[in-house]
Amino acid sequence: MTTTMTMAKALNEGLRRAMEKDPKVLLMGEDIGRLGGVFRITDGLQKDFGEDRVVDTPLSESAIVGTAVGLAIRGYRAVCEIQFDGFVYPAFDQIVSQVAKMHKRSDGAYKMAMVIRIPFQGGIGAIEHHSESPEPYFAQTAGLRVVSCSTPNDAYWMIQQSIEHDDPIIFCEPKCRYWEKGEVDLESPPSGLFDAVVRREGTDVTLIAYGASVKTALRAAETAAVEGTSIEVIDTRSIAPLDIGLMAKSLEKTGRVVVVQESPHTASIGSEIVSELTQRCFYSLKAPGIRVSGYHVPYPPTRIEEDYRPSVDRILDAVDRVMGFES
Amino acid sequence: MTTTMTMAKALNEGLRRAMEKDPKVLLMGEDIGRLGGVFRITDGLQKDFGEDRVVDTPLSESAIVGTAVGLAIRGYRAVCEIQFDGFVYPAFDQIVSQVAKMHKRSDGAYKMAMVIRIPFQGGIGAIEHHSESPEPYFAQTAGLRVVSCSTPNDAYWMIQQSIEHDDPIIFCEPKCRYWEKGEVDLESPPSGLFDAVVRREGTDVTLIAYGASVKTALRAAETAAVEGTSIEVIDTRSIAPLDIGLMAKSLEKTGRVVVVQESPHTASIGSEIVSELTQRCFYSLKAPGIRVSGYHVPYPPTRIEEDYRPSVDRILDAVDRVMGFES
Amino acid sequence: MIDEELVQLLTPEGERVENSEYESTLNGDEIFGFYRDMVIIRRLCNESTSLQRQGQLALWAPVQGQEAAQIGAGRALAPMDFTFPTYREHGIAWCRGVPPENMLRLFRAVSNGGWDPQKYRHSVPTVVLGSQTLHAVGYAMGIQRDGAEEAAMAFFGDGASSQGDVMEAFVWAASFNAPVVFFCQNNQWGISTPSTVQSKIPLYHRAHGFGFPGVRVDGNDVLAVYEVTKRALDSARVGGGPTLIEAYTYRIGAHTTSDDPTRYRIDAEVEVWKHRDPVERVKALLVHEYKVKNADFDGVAAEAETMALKLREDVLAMSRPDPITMFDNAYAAPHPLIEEGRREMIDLGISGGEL
Amino acid sequence: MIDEELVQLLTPEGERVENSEYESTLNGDEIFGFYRDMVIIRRLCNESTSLQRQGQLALWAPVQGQEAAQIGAGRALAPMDFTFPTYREHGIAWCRGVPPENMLRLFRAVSNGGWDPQKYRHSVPTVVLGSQTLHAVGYAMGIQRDGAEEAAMAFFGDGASSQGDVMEAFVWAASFNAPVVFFCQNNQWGISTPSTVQSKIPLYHRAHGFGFPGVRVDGNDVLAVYEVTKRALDSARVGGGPTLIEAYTYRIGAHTTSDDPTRYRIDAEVEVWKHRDPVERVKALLVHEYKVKNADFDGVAAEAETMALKLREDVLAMSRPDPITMFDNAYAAPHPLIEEGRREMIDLGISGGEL
Ligand SMILES: Cc1ncc(C[n+]2csc(CCOP(=O)(O)OP(=O)(O)O)c2C)c(N)n1
Ligand SMILES: Cc1ncc(C[n+]2csc(CCOP(=O)(O)OP(=O)(O)O)c2C)c(N)n1
Ligand SMILES: [Mg+2]
Ligand SMILES: [Mg+2]
Repeated sequence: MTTTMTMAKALNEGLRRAMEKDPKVLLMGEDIGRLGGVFRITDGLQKDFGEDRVVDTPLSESAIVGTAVGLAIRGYRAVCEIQFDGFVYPAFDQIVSQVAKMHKRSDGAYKMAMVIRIPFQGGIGAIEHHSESPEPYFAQTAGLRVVSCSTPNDAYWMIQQSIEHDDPIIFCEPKCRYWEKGEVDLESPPSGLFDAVVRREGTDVTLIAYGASVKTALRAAETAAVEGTSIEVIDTRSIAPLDIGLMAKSLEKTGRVVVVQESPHTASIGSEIVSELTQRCFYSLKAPGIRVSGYHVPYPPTRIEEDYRPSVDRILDAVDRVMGFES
Repeated sequence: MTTTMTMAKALNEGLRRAMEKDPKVLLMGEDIGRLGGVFRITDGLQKDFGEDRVVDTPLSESAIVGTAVGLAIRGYRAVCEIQFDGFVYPAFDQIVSQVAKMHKRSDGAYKMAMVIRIPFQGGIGAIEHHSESPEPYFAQTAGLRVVSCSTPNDAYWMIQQSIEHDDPIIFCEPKCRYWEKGEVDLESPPSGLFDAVVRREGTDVTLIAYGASVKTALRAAETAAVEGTSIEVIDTRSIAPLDIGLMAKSLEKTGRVVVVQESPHTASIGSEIVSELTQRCFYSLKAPGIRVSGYHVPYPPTRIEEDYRPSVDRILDAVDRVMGFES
Repeated sequence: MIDEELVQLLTPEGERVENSEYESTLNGDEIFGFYRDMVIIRRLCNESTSLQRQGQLALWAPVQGQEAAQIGAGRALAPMDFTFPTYREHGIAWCRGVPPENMLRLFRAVSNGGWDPQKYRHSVPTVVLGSQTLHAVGYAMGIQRDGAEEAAMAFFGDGASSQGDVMEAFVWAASFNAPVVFFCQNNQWGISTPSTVQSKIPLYHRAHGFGFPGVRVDGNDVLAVYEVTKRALDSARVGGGPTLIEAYTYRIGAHTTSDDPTRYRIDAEVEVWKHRDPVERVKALLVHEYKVKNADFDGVAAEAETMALKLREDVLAMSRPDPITMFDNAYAAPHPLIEEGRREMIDLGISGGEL
Repeated sequence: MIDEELVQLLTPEGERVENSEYESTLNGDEIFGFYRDMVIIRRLCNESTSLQRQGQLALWAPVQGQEAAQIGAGRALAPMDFTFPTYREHGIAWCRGVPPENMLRLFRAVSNGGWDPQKYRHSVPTVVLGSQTLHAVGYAMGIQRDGAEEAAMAFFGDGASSQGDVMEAFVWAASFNAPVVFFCQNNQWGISTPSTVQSKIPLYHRAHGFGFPGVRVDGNDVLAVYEVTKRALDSARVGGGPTLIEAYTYRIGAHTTSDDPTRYRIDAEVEVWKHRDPVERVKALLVHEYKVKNADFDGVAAEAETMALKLREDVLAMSRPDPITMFDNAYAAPHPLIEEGRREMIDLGISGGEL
């Protein structure tokens, strides 16, 4: 059975289903109760599951995550909403030194089952701190896993898979796609939580993206197709760990790779993908991998954000560069 | 005039000289006054410069950095000591959202001149949180600069250059080298703060490292030389920005690159260097770049840390792999 | 509104209240000046809301209901004091002399700041809740080192009071006896979260646990806010250390133009607070005690109207920045990735700028 | 040691003190049991210090001087309560039943934890100051949801009290009326930093500003600590909400074996506190009031000696872990980078382990 809904609604339904299935699942965050969250992802859930399971918290991110640790020790599975990407940093210490390391520290006695939901990336014309891409920080951190959905169907399934998973998961939601609609299959998940998928097949260039950039990548592929370049678009879905195997397979076919991301390129997911793929597919490479990234500046005022974020034009320029490399 | 001293002493002397030169320089941190810091880097400075310039603070890292921001606005240059790498995360929000972005946010009116000193990397047999490598997080962050010293001479000069610099600098000190001695030239700095240097010349492999790993890399190069492989060792010194030009020059000569770092490899400095070099030197590459890194686990109990940290053996294994790649 | 703890010098009806600790030192002209400030700020705020509704601003954070808190505090400042705002301190910015159009640059999304913080001694807008309180303490530590008779003042909300940074700022201010005043506008809401979620007891009590004075003032009473703030600043400037002021007030409007408060609070509550309007209260005093004429009030309204029109014009004239400006002020010193980015942008033809 | 605020049931000389609010409910056997606990903990602590000096431990954090605070608190706990320690709560761990050799695994650097926290209901050692206070609050929120009559208890030091996390834990505990007791051992030093740098007023006052009770107890008086803690826990378990207990005590030894306290504090201060020794105090009571014989004391000493020897043996027997164990428990579920690391380690011949 499939049905059409927005990504926001798909997340809402996914959360609802996870809460129905497991009474230990609870949601915590700022304004997630009566208001339903600033993006309405938790709309109606407090009404149906009560204030004990959909908890409007005091305004302290470190405590949202820190108490989730305690709840995990007690056997609960907290889904923490961080209101915007730029507000996750007060919780950074709890995430990096506690959430990521408590399973190890307890020699396996604790499971840090929790999901930290972060609406991330830009594209909504907001003010500062509302458009950031913190995923490289979490990907670098051993003990964490990081995933991102790019379609309503993935949103619906990946949030449930993440909640069921026993490791802590940073769940990155491309906020500028919240209101876009797509088909959701209510019966079975499209794939495993940590699997990348090919969103469009192609033969000339492997174009890798996640989150909001997937759609931009697909648009670029369409344009390129008109110009005669066949682009294979891969959605990493999981950011850490990376499903490098699938990417390598594609690259062995195309020989060229471009990675798209909104974060600056230094020590980024793109750097990781390019390094790994270079190592694995050295002899298949017709050109060096290129990253199309946000620039190395604080996220700019959003009147000019579309020139900061990787655009179709910038992606195509990179495609041209890998295609024309030999010459 | 040169003289021999430990890195700890060189830092102490560098701080002293910076404080003598500029009355706006002040030191802040936990236990840095009477105790002289847990590593004695600030030994004697409070006695000579007073409690207003060498400030023993309450135990709150976010406040150490947050107040440094206010002091910077008032024209002071705070040198913040974070007691150990693993304790910088409570200050992460202030560093990433305030320190890194205030110059921009103020349209240039504020200079965020400050140095955040972090004893980093492992090798001292400590307990958890005392051996980490947080530099990838800061390198990823636009608005920051990250440097690391590997010799007493660099320590002496780089700390002074950092304090004089107008951008905020994360100053990573390889704590396991604090007690090693070296020549310090008290008259002129060895090079610019953001310049990489070739520590040993070679022709077969470019081996890139920073901080504590530089010495390990040099040892590996010595061993390799005996076996007939000529390794060029580069000390990045600056971690962000990277002096990629110098590295590329070396790679064009050797055709092979190995990067050594203690952090896990995902979205790391090594990933960045390999990606950048692959792009710039594609046709010179005889083998893909390899990273020798800490493993993707929370820093282990230190009885086994030497098997976590890149060792001479692991570096040589990587060297063998890039040397033997063609076959 | 009988609250033993609350410092109040005017009833909601604009009648004088005896207070054993504070008395008003203001004359009629000064009070009229405050009235004018409040009217202008309210008018500019309303204009900004319309600008946002018309798609000219990305967002707006209304200050309605909090004018007395901000003007009372803002006017108590001395020129050399330095203020550290959140995103809603339009009244403070006004008192510091920040041109209204500068205040709107953030909300038009053409700048992450908007004014020269050093020139107006009013720091950049701070969106990450509570961060600025530590900046204020650090600045105050600088004042101490300079031996200056100045004070820093940090603004934050009831919601932000739950952030670790704010409480670390309390620890540090107390520890160093720093010349800083913490001014918490308890407007009773942090988006949809009632202030009772942050604290079950009045927030000003928090200061006592850190060893410095806390005062709750009627935040809709500009006379009281002024006196309480002035005393706290005076004390800070001469080595008296920090004070926490809780200005008990109410956010009449939405959290921001993106918010829909009907989802979480009842109209009746808003109505109650509309009857405690800070502007009407001081107007009543001016009418009864100082016999201010309608013509004078009209004059202020007209002035506010003109300023609102000018603000609208200024905002409409704020054009999209050249994208290449995103590289400006990312770093103070040259940086290779900045050069690289600029070059790429020019090569791509996105900016006509020059290297 | 006359301090109006301090709850005390025994003078430093071991004489009973009348207290209007608290009285001791313990009988002689129980008090002798506490004495035994304290003697054993002190002996094990000294053994650990020697083990460190002999190079057998990477580090040791002595508890000397704080035995009464920890045993009084630890013995007030019910079996189903759950405790959240720092790195110095050896006395609490002892009361929770953690085997002494487990406590030393962290310090021998063979584990980042050392015991099964679920089994002993005593969480992992926490080194990042203050983090565990939030874990305790979260755990307590879980207790509430389970409708259980249990409590969580968080330990932290005077130094850690300045961390934002601790104060956020106060906010949350108050907001949710969580069944948690915050137990602050004010041993007057945070490494070299005197507690007066963290707060100029007694730390227990801090709770009042957050809206819950704070109590200062003589941390060297095991009877008082027990009663104060017991009441706080009892109250928490039945919906009475959080309490902050400040156990006023003293760190007789160095911060850790890496520390040199002669650099920052004077011997005279230490001497004063040696005269307030918590073990001697309760021993005096046992001698005078309960006529406990020397032979019984000697029995405890002998028992402690045996345990110290056993501890030494156990520690020496803790061998270096196989390096491949670093990959265990990094993740609960399979992870490609873990597999990759294991494989590399085996290929390199570093570990004889198997995939
Ligand atoms: C660290 C952080 N978390 C979350 C947010 C999102 N946010 C913006 S304003 C706000 C409510 C703040 O309430 P309060 O402090 O009372 O100030 P007010 O808006 O009422 O003036 C929230 C949660 C933020 N800006 N920063
Ligand atoms: C966040 C953090 N910052 C710094 C440290 C380093 N450090 C370890 S113990 C300590 C002093 C703690 O003092 P206190 O809380 O009083 O506990 P005590 O050691 O006296 O038991 C410091 C600064 C740390 N562990 N965590
Ligand atoms: Mg508010
Ligand atoms: Mg202490």
